Amino acid sequence: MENKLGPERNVLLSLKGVHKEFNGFVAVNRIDLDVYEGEFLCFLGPSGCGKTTTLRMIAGLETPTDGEIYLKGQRITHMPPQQRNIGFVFQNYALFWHMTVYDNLAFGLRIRRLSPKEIDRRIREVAERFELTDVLRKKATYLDLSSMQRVALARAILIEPYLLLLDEPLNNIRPGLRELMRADLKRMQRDLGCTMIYVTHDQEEAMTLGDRILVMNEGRVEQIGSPLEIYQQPVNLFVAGFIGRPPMNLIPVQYEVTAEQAWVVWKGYRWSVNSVKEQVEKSKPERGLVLGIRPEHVRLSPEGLGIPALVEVVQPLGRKDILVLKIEDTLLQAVVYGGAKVREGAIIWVEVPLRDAHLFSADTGRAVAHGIG
Amino acid sequence: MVCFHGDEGALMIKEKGKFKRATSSIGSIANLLNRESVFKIMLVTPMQLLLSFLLVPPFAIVIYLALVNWQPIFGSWTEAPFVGVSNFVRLFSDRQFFWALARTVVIVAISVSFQFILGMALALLFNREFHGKKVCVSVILYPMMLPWVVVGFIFYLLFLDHGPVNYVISSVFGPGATVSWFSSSVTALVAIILADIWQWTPFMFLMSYSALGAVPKELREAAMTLGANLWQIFRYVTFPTIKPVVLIALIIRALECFKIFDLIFIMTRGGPGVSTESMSLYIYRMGFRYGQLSFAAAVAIVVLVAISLVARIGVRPLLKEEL
Amino acid sequence: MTWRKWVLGLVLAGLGFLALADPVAERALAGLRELMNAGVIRPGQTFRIMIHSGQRGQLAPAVEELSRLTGLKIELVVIGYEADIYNKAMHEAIVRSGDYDLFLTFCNWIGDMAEAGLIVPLDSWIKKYDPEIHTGPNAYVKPLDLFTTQYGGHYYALGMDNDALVLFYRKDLLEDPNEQAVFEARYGRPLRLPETWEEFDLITEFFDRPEQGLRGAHLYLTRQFAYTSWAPRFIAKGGIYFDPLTMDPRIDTPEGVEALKEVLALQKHMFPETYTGDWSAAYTFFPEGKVFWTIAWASLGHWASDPETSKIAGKVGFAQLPGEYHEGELYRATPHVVGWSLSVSRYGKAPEAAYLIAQWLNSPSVSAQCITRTGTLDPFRLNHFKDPNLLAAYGPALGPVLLLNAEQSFPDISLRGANEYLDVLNLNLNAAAAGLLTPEEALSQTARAWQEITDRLGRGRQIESWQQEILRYPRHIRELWVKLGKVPPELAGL
Amino acid sequence: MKMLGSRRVGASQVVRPKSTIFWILRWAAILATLAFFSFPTVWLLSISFKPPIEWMAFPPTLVPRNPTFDNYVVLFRPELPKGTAGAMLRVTEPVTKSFVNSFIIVPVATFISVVCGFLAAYAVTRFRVGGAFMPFFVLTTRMFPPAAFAVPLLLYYRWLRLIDTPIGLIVIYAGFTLAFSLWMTKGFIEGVPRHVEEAAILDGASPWRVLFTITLPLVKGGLAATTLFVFILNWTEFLYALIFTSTRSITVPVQLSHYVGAVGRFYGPQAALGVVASIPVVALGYMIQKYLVTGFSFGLLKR
Repeated sequence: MENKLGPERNVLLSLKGVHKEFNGFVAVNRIDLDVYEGEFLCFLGPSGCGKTTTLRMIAGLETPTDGEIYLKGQRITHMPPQQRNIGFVFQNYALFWHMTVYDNLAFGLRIRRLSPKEIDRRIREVAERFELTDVLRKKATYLDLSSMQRVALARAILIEPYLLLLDEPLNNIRPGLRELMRADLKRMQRDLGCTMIYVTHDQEEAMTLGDRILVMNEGRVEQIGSPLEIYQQPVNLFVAGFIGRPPMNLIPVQYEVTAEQAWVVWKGYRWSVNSVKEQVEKSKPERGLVLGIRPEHVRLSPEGLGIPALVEVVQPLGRKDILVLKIEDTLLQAVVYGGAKVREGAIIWVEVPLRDAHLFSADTGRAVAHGIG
Repeated sequence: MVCFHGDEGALMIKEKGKFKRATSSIGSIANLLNRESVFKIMLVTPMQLLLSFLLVPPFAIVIYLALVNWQPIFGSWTEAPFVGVSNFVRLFSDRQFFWALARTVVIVAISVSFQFILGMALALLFNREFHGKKVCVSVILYPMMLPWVVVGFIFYLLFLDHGPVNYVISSVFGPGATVSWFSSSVTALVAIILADIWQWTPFMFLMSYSALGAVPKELREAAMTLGANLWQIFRYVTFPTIKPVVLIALIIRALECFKIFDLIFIMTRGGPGVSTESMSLYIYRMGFRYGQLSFAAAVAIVVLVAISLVARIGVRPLLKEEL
Repeated sequence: MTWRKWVLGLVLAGLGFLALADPVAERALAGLRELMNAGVIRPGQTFRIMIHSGQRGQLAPAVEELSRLTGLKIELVVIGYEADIYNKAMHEAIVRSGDYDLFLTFCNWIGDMAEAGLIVPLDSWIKKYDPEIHTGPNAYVKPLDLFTTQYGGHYYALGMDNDALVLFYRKDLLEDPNEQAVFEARYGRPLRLPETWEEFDLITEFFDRPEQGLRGAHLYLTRQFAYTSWAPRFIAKGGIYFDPLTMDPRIDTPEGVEALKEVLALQKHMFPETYTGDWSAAYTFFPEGKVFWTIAWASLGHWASDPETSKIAGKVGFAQLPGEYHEGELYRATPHVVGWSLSVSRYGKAPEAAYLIAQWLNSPSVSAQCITRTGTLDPFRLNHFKDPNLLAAYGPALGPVLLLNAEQSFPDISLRGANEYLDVLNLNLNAAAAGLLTPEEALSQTARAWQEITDRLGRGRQIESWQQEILRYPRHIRELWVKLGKVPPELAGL
Repeated sequence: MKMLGSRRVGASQVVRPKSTIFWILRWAAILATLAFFSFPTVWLLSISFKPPIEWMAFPPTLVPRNPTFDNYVVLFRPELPKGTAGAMLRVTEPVTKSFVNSFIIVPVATFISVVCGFLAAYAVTRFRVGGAFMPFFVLTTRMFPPAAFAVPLLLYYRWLRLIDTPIGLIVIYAGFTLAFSLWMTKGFIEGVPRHVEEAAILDGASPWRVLFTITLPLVKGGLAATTLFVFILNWTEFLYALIFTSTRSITVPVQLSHYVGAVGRFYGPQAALGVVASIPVVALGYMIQKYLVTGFSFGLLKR
């Protein structure tokens, strides 16, 4: 992967061919990755895709079966987690529940044999920032979840880690509070300027938080890039289908070449793909192509223009409606402004603007072209 | 808010309105049952009934017996002469009593601490997956499931002068190295304590192991990422987390071990002489073999008071934060 | 009278006729029949006998037979450890449940049981039904007739057992001419069965060959039975447990100390199991051929002579225990260790019927049959020693020796508090065997404890009991005591 | 910082000396433990298959020279032909009766004990009923030496006519193990975070409902361990069983003591009965095994 944030930033962590198997099951499949200082990287993927395992290998809680991990240029593949100085915030926070909040926060510092005075100073400072001052003397079990999360974060930050790893820390928190805490986290990361890797299966979270997003599936890295890149230029069908709500419409199409003209053909409709002919030709289009169009890019057109479609379902979301359209036997989703006043059972006409469409190889699933014409 | 944490951390239910609303349709009996004061009482009632039924009258009889002078050969127990504290006076001038007490304390101290250390070490050893773990656990737990009588005679046979232990010793170190285990107080106690450790380490193991299983591995991992080494993780994270369970296991073992009877009875009968006699054996000898039931009652009361004092002074502070 | 009782009476009469050969059993059955007719007991009524597990095999068939004969339901309640029988019996004295009708216990416990009010005197019934204890061809071996039945001048039990110890030795070795020649050359005297304990000790030393896996002897010095090795020497030396007039202990005398020193000196020729093991050690080592000789109960004879359980079957000899010479006369004293006897519970529903059941079991013919089966009861009546089946079970050689030993046997302490007196003695002797106490200390500590017990239980009554007990010792021992001035002649019953 | 491990990137097996040593040490420890805990057990099994002459034979043999099933057969058929251990023993009745008694008395007593103990433990932990004094008071019941308590209890039981009845023993067993039921379950209940219960109370559940549908499932592993332990204590108890039974309700340990015969202790049948007697406990342990270890690891911090 190339460095989209520019070569001027230092590589903090790099994974080289990191591979992990559990009794023959490949959890993480030869990952290469560079993480830059100060960035907020999100690991995004469905559950079981290996993102947590990767995180745990970085922290040293798992040992890779193969490959190497470097932190600040030092190989740490087999270094015990105690020596790595990497902070880790667990999904369930893993607070020491027999201890007070204060003792929880002081834990790492005491291990590092700081003077009690210094420990106290640092804790006060961090507690202030995290609004934990009032609960310092409480036992960890008696906290509410939001405080628990903050304690876990504060505890990890107090050891001044090179890198902070967060494993779905907002998973347990009810919606609403979740958005607030997400914003908190982002602000905090910016203030502290620390490097974070954040694991989530929630794409909205990843999109809002991450400077970059790493999309994982079945142990493999599918794509790394900024949220916008991932959204606009998904590298393959998986990323295309995974990112975006509602998901991208994926339509199998034929490729035809007639007299210098290249077309994709679907149910008698044809679109010219001359502008990307070169790319298309490279991808062995005779095995088929897939046309991808995000629902939000499907546009209503005046009656008689475009493709006629039957409105199966209308899901009103207020300002927007999600329409499920049926074109012959194919379902297509579209997002339209609520003002459109479409009724279920009606026939409407839609347009697929090629400029926002993506073409994928049906054979390999790889992206062939983004934005045609 | 209907509930909050009381000063001592107990869950308190302040208003009853909540319950009332939830159950008003069921009727007033359910309502009554659900009232906190009634609920609390009903929880402890079965235990109170059982214990009062079983213990109060016999305990009164024990106190009565300790204050009179009665042996079955003197006739009816209800007509025994009142002697005040003379049974207690006699007890405090009995060297054998104090020796038995001291010996029992030593047995408890050695045996239980070994059980604790071994059981804990084993629990830590087994607190990760490996092949054949289930079988190993079953093997370790088995001794606990045997009747004491059986454990007693296995170890008696093992430690006989011509038993397997001496056989192994003589084949490894030569015939001169064998030990006549039951011939002296110290070696006989070693055999007895070994038997007790063998039988009851499994209990400490089971308790620590179950408790360890309840500690989420993230706690240890969190400590790891914070820089704690293995010992620090155990000392500051794992052990404090399982401490309530382990402490209770320790107390239970100590109490049971204090009453150690069967093993000694079968292995040495307190011999040679009275040199391996535990408190229970002493009471048994006085009360059962010699029929001095009044004296035995006095001994039992003194022992009970002594242990209670130890428990109040020594154990309560330990448990303070758990209570 | 209902027809049922008639039929039952007829059956009992018929069976009684068959048993006529044994008038004791016949009288017992007749008595039961009478009680049934009188309505004191009824058919199907349950009677329970508390026994030790070692006797179930011996008694179960007899009890079944009696149930069949009488229509009563007679059950055996088995207790595993001997010591527990004392506890359970004494608990019955406390709770008076009436669950038991008869107790088969150690005969030296009857003092405690009688004093606790648990068992009833049998004098009138013995007079009425005559179990032939003292006289006749089927009488008890003397002095068993006295000390297995009496306490405090009354009959309290019917003895069921003879636990006079026997000396078991390796006949093949003792009669080996080579061994005899070597022995004579070394000690200047012939190798033969010992008359005195001194000879016994020499022979023990002679045959102690650890390098060949053979130890000289196995004598009990265990926590429970240590006194059985010390007491025969002590008594044969003329020792007596208590002063007959003051009840002061007389065990820490020169005889006592000397006897203990002799026993302890033998320890170097014995396995340590003598004091660390339990009583089954002798039953292991001797049949395995690991010790030259041992002193134990008659049942070891069975065990050692049976090829199934013994490696030395056919090589076992039986002998009297040695003694001591006093003025040219040999005095042998054999300890009668424990010994089981039947006593009648005061709290049973029908004590007289229970007594009759006991008498039936105790009768010459029935007891002979019981003893023929394997168990802890051994022959105690004169007729037993002539019973061909019984002698066949014991082997022809053991019977006569057992009889001789029984005739010289002396009882365990059987005062009230006997259990305590003996246990204190045992634990101190055991401690001496382990080297925890010197012989002098062991005996003087025992003496002190005995004084305390006597004072606690009432010295006056204990003196009285002890004087009665002296009369139950065999005649030759009483004569020895008088000769040595230990007992005034008028108290020795001579 | 020290770097461990091989330089070969891409090797599938990375050699780690430190881990190997740990691995060896761990397995050495496990094997030593197994040896220590299994040897007496193996010896017990070995004796149970030995004929009488080998019970105490020297040199001892681990594998019986003439293995026999007599010791097991004699448990169920005491009258055996001559030449067998059974013929020498002939002192017992079949073990079936005592097993039936134990199977009635022990589970009932264990159930009562654990239920009473659990309820009381809940009251003590959550409501502090009886203050800090009460659990200690209950614990004192366990401090009393049975040898001193048996006779007074006997006097009392005689008055109640409970001697030699299953109910009598059930009450004794339930009562004297109650302290353990209370204390053990108390430890486990304390491990349940209170907010779990709070949530249910806020949802309007009655206290009984909270107890049985929230707390109980969370501590079922602890209850399983407690039940097993109490069951074992009751199953193996000897002194009270001996004193409070005579014919009708003897239990297995009392039966065990009956294998003392005319010529000493019958170690073979005792060992065999020991093995047989442990089967119900092992079976119980097996049945509740999955609760035992993982049962109360409900993820104390998870919701």
